Amino acid sequence: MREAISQAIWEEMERDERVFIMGEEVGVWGGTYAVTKGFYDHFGSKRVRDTPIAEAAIVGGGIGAAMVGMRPIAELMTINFAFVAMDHIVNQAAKMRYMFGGQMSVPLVIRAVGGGGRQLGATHSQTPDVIFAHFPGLKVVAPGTPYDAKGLLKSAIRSDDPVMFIEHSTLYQTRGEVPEDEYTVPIGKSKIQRPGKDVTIVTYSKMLDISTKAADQLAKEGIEAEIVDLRSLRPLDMDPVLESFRKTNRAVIVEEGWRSYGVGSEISSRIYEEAFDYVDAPIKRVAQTEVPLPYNQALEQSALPQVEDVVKAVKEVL
Amino acid sequence: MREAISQAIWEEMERDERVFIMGEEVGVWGGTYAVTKGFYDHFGSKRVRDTPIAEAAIVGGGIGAAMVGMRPIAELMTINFAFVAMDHIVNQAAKMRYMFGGQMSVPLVIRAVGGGGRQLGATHSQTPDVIFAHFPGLKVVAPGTPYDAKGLLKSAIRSDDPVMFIEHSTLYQTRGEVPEDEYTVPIGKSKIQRPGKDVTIVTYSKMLDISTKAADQLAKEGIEAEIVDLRSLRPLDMDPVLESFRKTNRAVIVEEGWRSYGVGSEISSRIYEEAFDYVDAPIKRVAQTEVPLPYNQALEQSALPQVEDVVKAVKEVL
Amino acid sequence: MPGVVVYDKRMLVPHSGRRMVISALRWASIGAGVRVDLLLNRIMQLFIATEGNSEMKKNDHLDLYHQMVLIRRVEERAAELYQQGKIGGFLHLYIGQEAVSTGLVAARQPQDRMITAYRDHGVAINVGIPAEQVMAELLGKATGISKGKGGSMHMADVEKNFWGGHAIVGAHLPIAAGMALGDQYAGNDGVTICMFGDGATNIGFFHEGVNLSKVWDLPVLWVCENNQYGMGTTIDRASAVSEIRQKAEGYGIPNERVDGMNVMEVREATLKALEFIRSGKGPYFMEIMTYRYRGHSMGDPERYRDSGEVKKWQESDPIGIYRAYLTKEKIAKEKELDAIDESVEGEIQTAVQFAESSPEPAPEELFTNVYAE
Amino acid sequence: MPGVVVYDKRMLVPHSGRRMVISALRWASIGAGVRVDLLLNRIMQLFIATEGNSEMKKNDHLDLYHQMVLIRRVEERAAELYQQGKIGGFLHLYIGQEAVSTGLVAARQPQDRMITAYRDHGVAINVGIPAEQVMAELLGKATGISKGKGGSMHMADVEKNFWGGHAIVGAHLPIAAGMALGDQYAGNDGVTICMFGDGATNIGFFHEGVNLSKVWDLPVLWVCENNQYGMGTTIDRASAVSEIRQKAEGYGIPNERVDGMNVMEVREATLKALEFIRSGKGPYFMEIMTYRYRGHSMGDPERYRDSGEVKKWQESDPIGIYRAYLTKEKIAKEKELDAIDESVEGEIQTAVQFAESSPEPAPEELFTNVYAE
Ligand SMILES: Cc1ncc(C[n+]2csc(CCOP(=O)(O)OP(=O)(O)O)c2C)c(N)n1
Ligand SMILES: Cc1ncc(C[n+]2csc(CCOP(=O)(O)OP(=O)(O)O)c2C)c(N)n1
Ligand SMILES: [Mg+2]
Ligand SMILES: [Mg+2]
Repeated sequence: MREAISQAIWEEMERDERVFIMGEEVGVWGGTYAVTKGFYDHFGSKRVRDTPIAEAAIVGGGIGAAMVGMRPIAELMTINFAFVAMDHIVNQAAKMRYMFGGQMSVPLVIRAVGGGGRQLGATHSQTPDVIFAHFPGLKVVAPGTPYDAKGLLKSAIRSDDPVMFIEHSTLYQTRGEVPEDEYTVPIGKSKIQRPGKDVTIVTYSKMLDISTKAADQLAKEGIEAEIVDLRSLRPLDMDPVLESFRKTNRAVIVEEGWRSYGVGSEISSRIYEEAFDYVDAPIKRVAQTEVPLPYNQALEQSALPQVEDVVKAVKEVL
Repeated sequence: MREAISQAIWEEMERDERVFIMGEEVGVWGGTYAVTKGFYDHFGSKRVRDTPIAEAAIVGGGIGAAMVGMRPIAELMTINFAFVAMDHIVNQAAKMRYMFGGQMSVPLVIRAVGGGGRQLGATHSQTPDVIFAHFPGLKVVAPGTPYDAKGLLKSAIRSDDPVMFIEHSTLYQTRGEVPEDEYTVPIGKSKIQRPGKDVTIVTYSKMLDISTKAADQLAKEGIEAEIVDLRSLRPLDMDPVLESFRKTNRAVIVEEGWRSYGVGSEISSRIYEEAFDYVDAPIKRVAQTEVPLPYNQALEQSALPQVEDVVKAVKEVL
Repeated sequence: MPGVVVYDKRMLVPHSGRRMVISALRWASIGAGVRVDLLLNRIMQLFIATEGNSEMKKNDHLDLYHQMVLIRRVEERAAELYQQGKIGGFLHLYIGQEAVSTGLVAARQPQDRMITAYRDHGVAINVGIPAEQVMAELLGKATGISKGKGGSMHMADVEKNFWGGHAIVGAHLPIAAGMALGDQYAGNDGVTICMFGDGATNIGFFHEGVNLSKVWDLPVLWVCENNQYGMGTTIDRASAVSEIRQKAEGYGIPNERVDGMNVMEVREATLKALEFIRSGKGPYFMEIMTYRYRGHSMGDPERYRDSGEVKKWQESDPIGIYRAYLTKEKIAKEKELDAIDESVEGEIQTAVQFAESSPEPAPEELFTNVYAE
Repeated sequence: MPGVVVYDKRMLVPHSGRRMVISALRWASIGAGVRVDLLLNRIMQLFIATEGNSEMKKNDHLDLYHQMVLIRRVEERAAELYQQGKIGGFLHLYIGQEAVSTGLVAARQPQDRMITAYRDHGVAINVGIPAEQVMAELLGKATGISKGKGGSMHMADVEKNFWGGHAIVGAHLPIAAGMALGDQYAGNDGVTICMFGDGATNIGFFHEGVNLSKVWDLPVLWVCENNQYGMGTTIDRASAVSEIRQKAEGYGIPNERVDGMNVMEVREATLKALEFIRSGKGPYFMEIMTYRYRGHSMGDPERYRDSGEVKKWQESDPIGIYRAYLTKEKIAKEKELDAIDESVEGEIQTAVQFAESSPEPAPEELFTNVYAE
């Protein structure tokens, strides 16, 4: 997926001079996750901008440049540092157009790497995607496949609205088909990533991978899980979810973040609201244990949703 | 409710020298919502501390003082400014104890005034309570009556954990019984504020008031609504909710914040998970229209949940 | 570069006596339902090139005087409307500080962007937003400059290169740096003029924005309006240094203190600062000393100062000082200035009438402008 | 004042040759399952009063030397363990910077609190956390100083007045100001010594914390460890001023630059700074020049510098400089120092053994320490 994201940025920078990237270590270092490796040499320091460690300036600066017509990509080294720029993300970028009666646009992409599982400790391992998805005015995207990552990132860069683009650090190694030819994937469209008829698994980002493995395992036992990948959390597209659910009548929602007030609660509520008559069993949520993530590997893994947790939840709803 | 909150702080400051309050305009001005009126003259500038406009320093400073044994109350002039101190609230205060294996405590109260309806525009009218409730390690409290406000705030000040104490600006005028004698209200306990048998309304803070008015109106039509006040969003106590629901089999959840990824989705999901067999009709959520709040009064009010919205939702679930 | 908004020099902001000439046209156009701002821009182009910027003609002076009086009267009227409950939310008056924004805007070129905090009526008037649209915004009407969605704290007119009115203290500083970055990146020669209060210099956003501007040598003019209070807190109780200018030293940014009660001094200092920045030397920092006569916002108990202090400052009232200067230097006669005072009364009346009779935003407006599409 | 943690002078941190004397006891106590820290505190009290702080005896010097060598060897070993996959997450090595934390801690009184960023192994060793507990924390074991929950970035020992190890850049600065506020409020005479990197001086937290410290004249010693890079970014590419000390001017805080490769200079400067602060004059700011030999963390491609630069700095290695000083001044003989080097090897081996054979945290530990109750 790393390469897909890298390509998307590269191609958009080639296509449109107004696109540039700024953030900590995106330049000389080549990106701490190597996403912008080679960019500095090719595009130069004007378009690949190393910044001070100042997240409010990174996002705020991106907002300002976007307001006057540029198309900046502001990279937050990890999504955990988004809290440092929280006001700029949720109060400034998200509300600028509305507050001034439509006079301003903020065509800004905020890229941020999230997720746990790398023993980085409580402050550096979060999956707080839901927090950002709560705010109208923002778009929140979190791809689960290289194909979607590239196509969605291109759409994000071309969007006239601020987009929070969330990558998962343990997905960078993921491989998958990415066409040679130019394509985009629309923001705000969920997608059935794997067809099935017995149960609907609703998920996104890294948990698509976990859910797919769970589905493989279930398939061996003759259970066919259909997997819906949300891909965008805002705008949230429930159509494929509901369509699938009306067929399977059972659902498990899998997310990496904490359970309470998480993504799963919204999806679950909506299914009940919009497909009440199709519910054959209580919908289950699989999510992170509600503790700050510890450093110790075994403890950390025990808090994160695993393949077996998904398998177990599916069996419980059947 | 203003007086109840004021009393709680005053009494705790009298009781325990380690308690002090700091924030913008809490001193000479007497608090922008007049909560600390008279405090500066009585307690002096050491214990009633005006701060620079620097929310990270207010919360961060509070954390530090709390870590070394004080019991600070850090006042954020409004909860909208909590985003400026977001990292300190969710990454520092909430995780300090855990990260160091229990070596540190953060007995800090962060008081913040929230809520819309006063034409303050998009950045100043938010009810983002759910955002904070998502983080384990924090306690999040939002009272709906003067009695609870006083009792809960006392518990918060005495708590060894960081507490986000959310007040609603349009509730300050609310009147209600507050006993002369010392009392506390435990954090993490929901409560049936109004008994009824036909439907369960789950709500908290300002929306308790709206829901009560709706219940009054429904009562005239012979519909008896039971109102459960969450009072705390974390820890979240579902027992009274479930108990009520098992009796009424119908529920409406009323919150002031935006609907998607809001408080209502969590409550709704949990009811389905834990009382599935008791559900007679799809649970309804009443919440804020998903737009940044506008300045214009009529528009703003049209986005906020009103008594009629609750009445209508109740009738739909019956 | 496709789609980059490059400001045309001819889109000059109203900047001299022509303001009064065109006001009739403006009112007519409103009646006729024409897009005011577009029409205005056309008209203004006619005035172009006949006027310089650094040399002031009599009409320019009269225009500045007119702006300052207009700001004050708009605000005095707004205070009344607030008391009557016709304006809601927060209302932060600029009265006493008029010379600051007036001097700044008088010195800028049309390609120079303005951005400020919530105390924004001054800039709004200075850049040429018609009093009607300001008043309508205060009343939350559909005809307001922000369609009634922004209110007092969120006035902006992008066509006039005025980027708001921002309500979160200090948050617009990194944004201003970003706007300057945009200009630098696109090769425009505009400067972003960013105004903020003394209290705002203590928040982290100030630090991050100002630091970035120097690291990248961005074309920003940082303007601290030092009115000596952040709400009820005096500088020395909130800031490590009482001379705000000194903070700029910590970023190696050239800086100076300016008398903000004297519009000519503000204008002069700004002209020099803009020249410095435009020559590619990076950001510049001005601390402009001023004072607000009214409370921080409506409903300020003002326990933090006595009326004597306010009175003392009112003795060096910016409008009074300018008036004295204009007559002493024989630039204008008393009665010419009186005539302007009077004409402003008419403008205010028209503006209030316009605002009060304007429609509320349509209910569907709640849903527009959340996203581009 | 009930419950206020007031540090007793007798809770003196290991500060001289006694460290070695008690190390045997420490190991024994671990084997016996005794609470190490409590036992240690008891023992340390026996050493009290016989030693001053500002005059250094031979044993004090040997202890400092021992600390510096121990830090380096612990980290070199940690790097190996990281390569072997036994340590996970981020590992930021302090190698090259040992003189800074060693000099600071050597100058502090027990009531002076230490707080630093994620590059925290130096302080951990200096304040006297046994190498075993440091190593065990790196391996995420139950016997680690943070019970395996914190890892490399989150070492702390509150009993020893060391408050961590903080991973969000700059976030601990306002917290440090708050700790100092707590001491000022409670009337304690402790100073909070807050360390942070050059890169951290560009974030808003720095500004808010430092400003507050001056406004309230808090007893904080701000210590910028200027190792000239924030990850791969040189100061001049991230900071408006290259001499970090200059930033303190913007807050009116007295400040100085110190050679961070020389432990004696760091100690001397710190002693003076602490005296200044303790006398009630408010905060003080030190910029300590240093250099990290290793990458920012493990897995740093180091494209931003060449090996020549590293080599140049290694010529003024802090351990080498101190060694030369000790022998030249005839404080210690080469072979005494060699003996310490050798003893450290033993300590390291014991520490690694201890860490490797320690148990993983029990699964239930996932749920403890979220809340007090
Ligand atoms: C981040 C944030 N904190 C607090 C406030 C509340 N507030 C609004 S204006 C103000 C005082 C600002 O003072 P100053 O910067 O000096 O500007 P002035 O009002 O004097 O023009 C405060 C504290 C806010 N709007 N934003
Ligand atoms: C708020 C925040 N932004 C970014 C990071 C990622 N990060 C960790 S260390 C570091 C560099 C810090 O440099 P400096 O302060 O000079 O300390 P040094 O590593 O040199 O000791 C960065 C950018 C972080 N941990 N926190
Ligand atoms: Mg001010
Ligand atoms: Mg550094």
